[in-house]
Amino acid sequence: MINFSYTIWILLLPFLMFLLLGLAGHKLKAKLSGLLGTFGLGIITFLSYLTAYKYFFTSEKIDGAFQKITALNFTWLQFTDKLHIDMGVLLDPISVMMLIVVTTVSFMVHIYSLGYMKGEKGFERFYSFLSLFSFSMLGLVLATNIFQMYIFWELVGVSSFLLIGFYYQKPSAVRASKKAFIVTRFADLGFLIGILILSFNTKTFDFISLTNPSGAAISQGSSIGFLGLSVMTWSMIFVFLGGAGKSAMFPFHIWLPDAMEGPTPVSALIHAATMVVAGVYLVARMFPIYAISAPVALDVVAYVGAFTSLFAAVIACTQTDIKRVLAYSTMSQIGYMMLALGVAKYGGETGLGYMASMFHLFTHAMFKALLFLGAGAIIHSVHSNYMTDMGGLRKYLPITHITFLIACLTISGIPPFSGFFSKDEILAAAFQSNKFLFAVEYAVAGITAFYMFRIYFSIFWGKDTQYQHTPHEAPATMTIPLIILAIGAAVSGFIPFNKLVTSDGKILETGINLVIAIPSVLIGLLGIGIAYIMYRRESTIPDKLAAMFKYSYKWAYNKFYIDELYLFVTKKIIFRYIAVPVAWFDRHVVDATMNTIASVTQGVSFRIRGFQSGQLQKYAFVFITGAIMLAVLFIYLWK
Amino acid sequence: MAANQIMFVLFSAMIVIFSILTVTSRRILRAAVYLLFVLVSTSGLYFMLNYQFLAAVQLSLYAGGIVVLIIFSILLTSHISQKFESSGLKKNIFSAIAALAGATLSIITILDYNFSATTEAAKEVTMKLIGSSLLSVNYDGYVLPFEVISILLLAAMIAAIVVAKKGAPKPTELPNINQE
Amino acid sequence: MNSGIPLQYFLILATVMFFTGVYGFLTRRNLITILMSVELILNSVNINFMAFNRFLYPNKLEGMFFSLFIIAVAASEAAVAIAIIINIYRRFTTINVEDVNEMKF
Amino acid sequence: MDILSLFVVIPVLTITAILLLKDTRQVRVVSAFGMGLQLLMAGTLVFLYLSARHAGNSDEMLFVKDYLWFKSLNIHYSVGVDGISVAMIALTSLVVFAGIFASWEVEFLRKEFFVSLILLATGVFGFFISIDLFTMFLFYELAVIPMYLLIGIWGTGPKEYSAMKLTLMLMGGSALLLVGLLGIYFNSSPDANRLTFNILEISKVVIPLPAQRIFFPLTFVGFGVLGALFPFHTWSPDGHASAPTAVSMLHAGVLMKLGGYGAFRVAIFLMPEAAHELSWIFIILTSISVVYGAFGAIAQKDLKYINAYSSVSHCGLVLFAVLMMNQTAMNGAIIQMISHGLMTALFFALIGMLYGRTHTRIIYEMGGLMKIIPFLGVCYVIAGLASLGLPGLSGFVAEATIFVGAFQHPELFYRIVTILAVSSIVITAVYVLRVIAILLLGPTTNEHFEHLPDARWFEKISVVTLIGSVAAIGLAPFWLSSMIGTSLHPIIDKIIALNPF
Amino acid sequence: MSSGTFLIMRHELLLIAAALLVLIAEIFGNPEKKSRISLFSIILMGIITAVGFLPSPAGELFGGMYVSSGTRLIMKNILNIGALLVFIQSVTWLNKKENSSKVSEYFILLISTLVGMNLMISAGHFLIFYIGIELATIPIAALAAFDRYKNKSAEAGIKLILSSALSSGVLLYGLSMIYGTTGSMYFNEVSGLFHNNNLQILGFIFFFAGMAFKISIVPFHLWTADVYEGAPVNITSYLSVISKGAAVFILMIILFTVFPVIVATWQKTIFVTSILTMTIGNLFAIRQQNLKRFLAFSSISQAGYIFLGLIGGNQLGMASVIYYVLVYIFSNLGAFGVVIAISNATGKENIDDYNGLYHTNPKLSLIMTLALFSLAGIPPVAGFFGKFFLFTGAAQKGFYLLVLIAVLNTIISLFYYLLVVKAMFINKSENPIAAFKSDFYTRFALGICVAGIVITGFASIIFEAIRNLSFGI
Repeated sequence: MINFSYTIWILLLPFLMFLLLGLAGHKLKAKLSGLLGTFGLGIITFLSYLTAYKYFFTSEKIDGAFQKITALNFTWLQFTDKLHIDMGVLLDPISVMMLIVVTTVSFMVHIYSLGYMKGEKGFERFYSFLSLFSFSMLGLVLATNIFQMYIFWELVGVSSFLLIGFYYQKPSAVRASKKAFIVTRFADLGFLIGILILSFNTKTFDFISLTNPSGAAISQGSSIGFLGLSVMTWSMIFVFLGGAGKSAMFPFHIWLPDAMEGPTPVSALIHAATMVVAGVYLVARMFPIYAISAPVALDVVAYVGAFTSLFAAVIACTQTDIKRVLAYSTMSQIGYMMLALGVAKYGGETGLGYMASMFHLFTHAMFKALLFLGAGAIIHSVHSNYMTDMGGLRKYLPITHITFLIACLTISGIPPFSGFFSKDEILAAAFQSNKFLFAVEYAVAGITAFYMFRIYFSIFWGKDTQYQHTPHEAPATMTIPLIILAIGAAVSGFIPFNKLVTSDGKILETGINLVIAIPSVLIGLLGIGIAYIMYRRESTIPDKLAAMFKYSYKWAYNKFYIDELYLFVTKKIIFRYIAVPVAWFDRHVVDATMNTIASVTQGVSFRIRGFQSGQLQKYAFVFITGAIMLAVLFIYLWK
Repeated sequence: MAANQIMFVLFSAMIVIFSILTVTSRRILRAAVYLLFVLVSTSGLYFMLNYQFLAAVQLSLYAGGIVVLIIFSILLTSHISQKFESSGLKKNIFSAIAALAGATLSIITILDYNFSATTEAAKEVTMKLIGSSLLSVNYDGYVLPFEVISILLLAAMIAAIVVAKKGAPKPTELPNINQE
Repeated sequence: MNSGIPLQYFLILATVMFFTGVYGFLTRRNLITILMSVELILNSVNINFMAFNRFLYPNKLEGMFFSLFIIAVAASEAAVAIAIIINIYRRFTTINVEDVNEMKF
Repeated sequence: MDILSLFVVIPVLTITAILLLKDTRQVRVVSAFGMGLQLLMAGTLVFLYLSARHAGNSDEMLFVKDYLWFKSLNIHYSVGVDGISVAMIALTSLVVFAGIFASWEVEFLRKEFFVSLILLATGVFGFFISIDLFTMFLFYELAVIPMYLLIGIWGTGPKEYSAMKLTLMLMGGSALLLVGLLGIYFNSSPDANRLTFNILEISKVVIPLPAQRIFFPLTFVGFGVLGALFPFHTWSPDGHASAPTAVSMLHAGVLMKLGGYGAFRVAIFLMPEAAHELSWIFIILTSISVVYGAFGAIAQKDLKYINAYSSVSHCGLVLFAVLMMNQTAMNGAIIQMISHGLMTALFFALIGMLYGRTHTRIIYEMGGLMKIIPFLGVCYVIAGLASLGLPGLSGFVAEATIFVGAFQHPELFYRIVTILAVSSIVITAVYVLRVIAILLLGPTTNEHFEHLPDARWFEKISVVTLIGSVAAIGLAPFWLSSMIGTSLHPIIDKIIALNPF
Repeated sequence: MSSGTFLIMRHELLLIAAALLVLIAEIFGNPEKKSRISLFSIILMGIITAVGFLPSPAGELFGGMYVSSGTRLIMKNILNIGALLVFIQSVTWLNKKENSSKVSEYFILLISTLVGMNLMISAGHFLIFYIGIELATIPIAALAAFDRYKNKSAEAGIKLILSSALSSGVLLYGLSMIYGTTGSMYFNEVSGLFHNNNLQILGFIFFFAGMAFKISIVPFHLWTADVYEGAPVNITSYLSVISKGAAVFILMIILFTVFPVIVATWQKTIFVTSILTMTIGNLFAIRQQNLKRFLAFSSISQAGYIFLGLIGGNQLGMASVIYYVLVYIFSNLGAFGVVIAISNATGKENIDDYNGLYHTNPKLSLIMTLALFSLAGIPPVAGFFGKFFLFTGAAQKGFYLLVLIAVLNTIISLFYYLLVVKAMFINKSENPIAAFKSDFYTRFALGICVAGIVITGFASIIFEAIRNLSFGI
């Protein structure tokens, strides 16, 4: 048995870093805190790679399958004998894979930010938040039980909130951060309810016992029905709600585009590569339960994923803010991953989707982080987010241009870049189980290629825009991460995921399925071609098209008015028709009742003052009648 | 009708009529005189019941003392011939109802009760008996109330003097501290 | 000497007198007449005591003594009351009870 | 002198010392010293308690001292603590300590202020150490009354109205409570000569069910008024809004906990059958409290009102959990009391400090304060995050325990209601973030605020004490949870023994 | 008269002696130095109070007309303490010029009322009871009219004496019925001959009405406020604590010893009247501005609470009533003491006048607060214990509903007590009562009251002692 207990440092280091930078950061020099943070993360990255190496290549396999290893675990909060929140480190293929993703991207972003955020007010705050995020995300990934995951899930949410709202004096950033937090919080409510239902039936939080396909927990509750579905299905649907919130699945997607108000490195790290895939990770983590006990819930996952990927892709075609385009693209890609999970089954050949999803998660992290960082470099030099303000940048930003192009090709699924491999697996998996979903995803692949190259051409080619300040290539701290990530995006397709990350831990034999691969490449090329025609040079085609499909364009441009719907629900219904009336009710009914008791008392007091008339004879009258009435009462009426 | 019955009817009629006149007469001095008649008739009843001592006390103390006191005070505070206006009708009616209700209640309850006639021999109420009872410290002796009533009378005297006495200085104005 | 007259007659007589007094107390405006009504009330009580004593418990003199002391108390009460009434007359220059109501509510 | 009685004696001595002082400037130093000592004592008590438990002392109550007081009624002055009371005592000392520093700059009638404040604390300490219903009730009322003066004299806004309303409603609660306690007393033993007010002894007998049915609601509502049970919570917003800072802190932080603690220690512990039978009514009321309080908070404009309604919601959760009558939920209830006590005290302290600077509590009149007063701003955010149940801060520990516990209830109705209550976490997030966004973030709206000073040293002491505690519980809840959990065993055993459900 | 008789009757005899001594001092004393009479009376009263606590044999005298027992002794002692306090509180007022000619009369009358009360408590026969009650009332009426230059004082006197005459009439009428149906006026004989028949109940109700008048129980209370307001403050305080306490004591003794047979009836009577009393008293108190009137209504509602101790007819109830009267004496005299002090210094008696009092006269305000809290039953002062025991007494017999109504009523009472506290502490005043220093007597009396308010509660020995002497039906 290999000793993994050092993995505790993977969690502790960033936390300590957060405390250090958070409490004492303002006393340090800004640059020093940045370097400290980066250095800390470097160590963590190293530890993670070490762990990955040890886990995949030296750890013992049983029955040809990777084992889930609880590196360490201690009870954090005891609820009952069986239910207790533990804090620990669980190593299995997906967590180790995620470890790599998170630390790599995070490390890149740390380095990148040294340049990007230079001179910003609150530099050390930024790094402390980044540390907090790294801590939370790693904790989430390594969680040994669902409640630990929930805890870090919340922490991730709050670090996302803090980072989106980093420019806290900018009203739009404040709004966006609030929105992100509340929407995800609402989804987390589902997660929590799911946990409650799940734990009530299974009496455990522990992942290993929960997801053991032959264990006792997994079959609990699937026989108890509630409103037509089994309790297990309900709990899994609720859990998925949480995942959907974090991963910006429809209808919880609205926060993600707004979240682009945060600094671009943050978008790259949190809102592209790591946190937003937490939902996918969650479903993957619980996958045996989904697959074995709650297939209906899994179908929900698949359809939501598919719908979101299409929906987001369509919107992406119309947006002009490059970060927003990338955000919708992220949603769309995550939809892919969800779909892949949704169409998978547990174990063997049918588990292809699972592997594909994880594979895509990995590659997506690389190329999407690259895209965002690239976008960051562009914005850094142009000082605008809008591609209408850009054009012909290839001359000014050569490195950025090349890396961005690689990323675009990757996401469009052009071989030999990594996107091709992972997307191909997903399409294959969809094809295997559900032709309809396959068709949707196939179309989305084309749209994706189109909108990615739409921005690529608009930025780097297209019209020659006159810039007030001549754009210049970013400093080395920014370009080096770009190059590293570009390499990652280009080559990570060759990682043998089928041998490493599968639904049951065993090796899955796969190959390139030409029947699917060729058409998918073709449709990708088609998309690129259309984009080339429309955006390579200044062209009127887009406007004409937009005019032709006026209404659908308008709908898509306005993101199908989902935001407005939310605004309506929150502002109008919740605030104006629930909260305000509740507050009114409280003051004017409940409180008024209490006040009425008081005023009635006073009123009665005033009314009966006539008894005390000052007239001796009236007093005597009351005396006599009182005596008589008492006598009558006790002699005749109430003896 | 036996003599005692006639006497009873006579006395009780006088009592009732003069009582009512006492409380309704609009001339105050007359009312006082009617009260005197009531008290005298009552002492007649006591005679009838063979309580000569008490009848005498009634005549001397009540009729002789209290009524005289009342008449004095009337003379001090009112004009003899003054007719005071009758009180409000509403007040009269309500008071009458209350009094009638009370009387009805009491009478019904009294008549409802079965008084068992005594079998004990009546004690002869002689002055000696009264005297010895009044000075007895034993059971059925009344020396204690007798003594206490003297204190009461003393206290009442002082009380009356305190209230009626003239000549105390008028209260001085309080110094207004606030202005100091 | 009381043969042939039921006890109840005395009691009814006393009751009537009592409530006549009460009526007077409730209606008369002059403080002195109110005092007179009080005397009626006390007198009626005396009749009760005497009648009970004579008819039911003639072997003791409790009722009679009670009446005796009631008369004494009534006298002292009347004395103080009249003193106060005179004082009222000095202060208010009237002894109409309805005018003596500086304090109320 | 036993250690527990010291908790009453020290405040009384402090009061005496303050009264004897000539120089009013020394008053606060003496208060701080006295309450600091009290805090040390609380620390010592925790230590002694844990070491006694560690040494294997498994009595239900530790450090029990019993003095016969009124022999004929078998009234004792009797004190004792279990883990729950120890935790509550620690909470109280913390909040009082922080409260002293939060009121460092009270100028008007300073001596009287600190005397009343410490008197209030005395009542609370006395309440928590008592195991005799009579003394418990005595201290309970003792704690309520200084409130009137504290709000009435040093408050703001419609202070007289609020003070009166608060006092009367709380006394109304204690009126019901008194009847309940008498009912318990006269059913505390089948033998009329052996009636007792001692909680431990009463818990050994079964109070007849018909009596329980009458006295449980009385007792529960009686305590519930103080615990802001809907619809008897309306004293809370007005009272908190008008009260001076330290008083709001103490009141929301500690005094409201008396309600939850009493409901649990007296109403449910002594009358579990009726509690079980009638819990559904109160569960409905408390869930209304939880959700309704949260919604009420959304629509408020005044910081203190927001916090008051949020207190309604959070304290509703305490009663809610207590009524679930299982170990986990009750454990959660206690943790929630402590957690809410700390964070709401923190909130009120911060609100007081903000008010002291901006002279307004209307959120729309402020804005962008984070830039100007970052220390207070950050603390406010932390308090907000604690309030919305962020893991790593105490609120989460409490809420998680409550929800998991409540969801273990075997009856479906209770679980569905639990889900309803759980949903309050979202509403909480909404109002917390709304306030943070309007108040702290965004551009500065009022140029008068540009030069506001950040926290001063005594304010920092106050705030840091509380934040430290909130974080300590949030990061390492196991010791607290287990300390409470062990103490719950006898109670749970009694409930289970009597209600084999 | 043997020495044993003297011992048994020493309260009454000493008081009579004291009254005579004061009278002699008045007659033979130096007319220029009349104010010494106050001190002389206080010393006499102090001695009597002290002597009262000496152990004494229980026993019956005069063939059962006079009864002495531990309970009755402690009742008398309590009344003596209260009277002593009233005496001390009166000095400042009596030293004023307009009263200087009547000092000895004042004390003689007060002492004679005390004799009446003591006799009434020791009564074993309704005649003694009746004379005692009259002796306790008639001089008070004169004292109420003591301020001869004030209309209100005279009005108070006439209202008191006439209403009390009516109530005595009703009471006597009831007694006559009891006599007619039992043939005796001795307590111990009556109780044996009592049956649950209508005439006796009627008699009882009339008797009860007469007693309720003295205790100011609704609906027989209407005289209270006017008399309290009009009478000199010292007399008001005397009326509100001593007279009321004595009446409560004797009513309790009579209910327990004479009427145990109709316990169900009088429990119902008390149930109804105590609810009425508490509620009406409180409702009226809310609106009052004049402090004396305010305290009058407060004392009415207090009487309602006291009835809760009576209703059970149990030992605990009796003990709690006696105890409560003791506490009530301290509390109410504390409150009145402050009113008297301020009234003497400034003549102000309205709640509004007390605005901002704390800033000028903090000690008086604190004493007032303490006294009011004690009246309201707020811990840790004695009133809390008193009320608690009263309620316990009622609850012991299962009158939970009544207890609930009573405690809810205490909230109303708390409201108006707090109004006064508010005036003193919170309200601002343009023209507050200026700071002044009271003389020794006032401070001494207030000191005793405060000590009583604080100690009586905590010192359980007091309650236990009373409890041991009490008895139930």
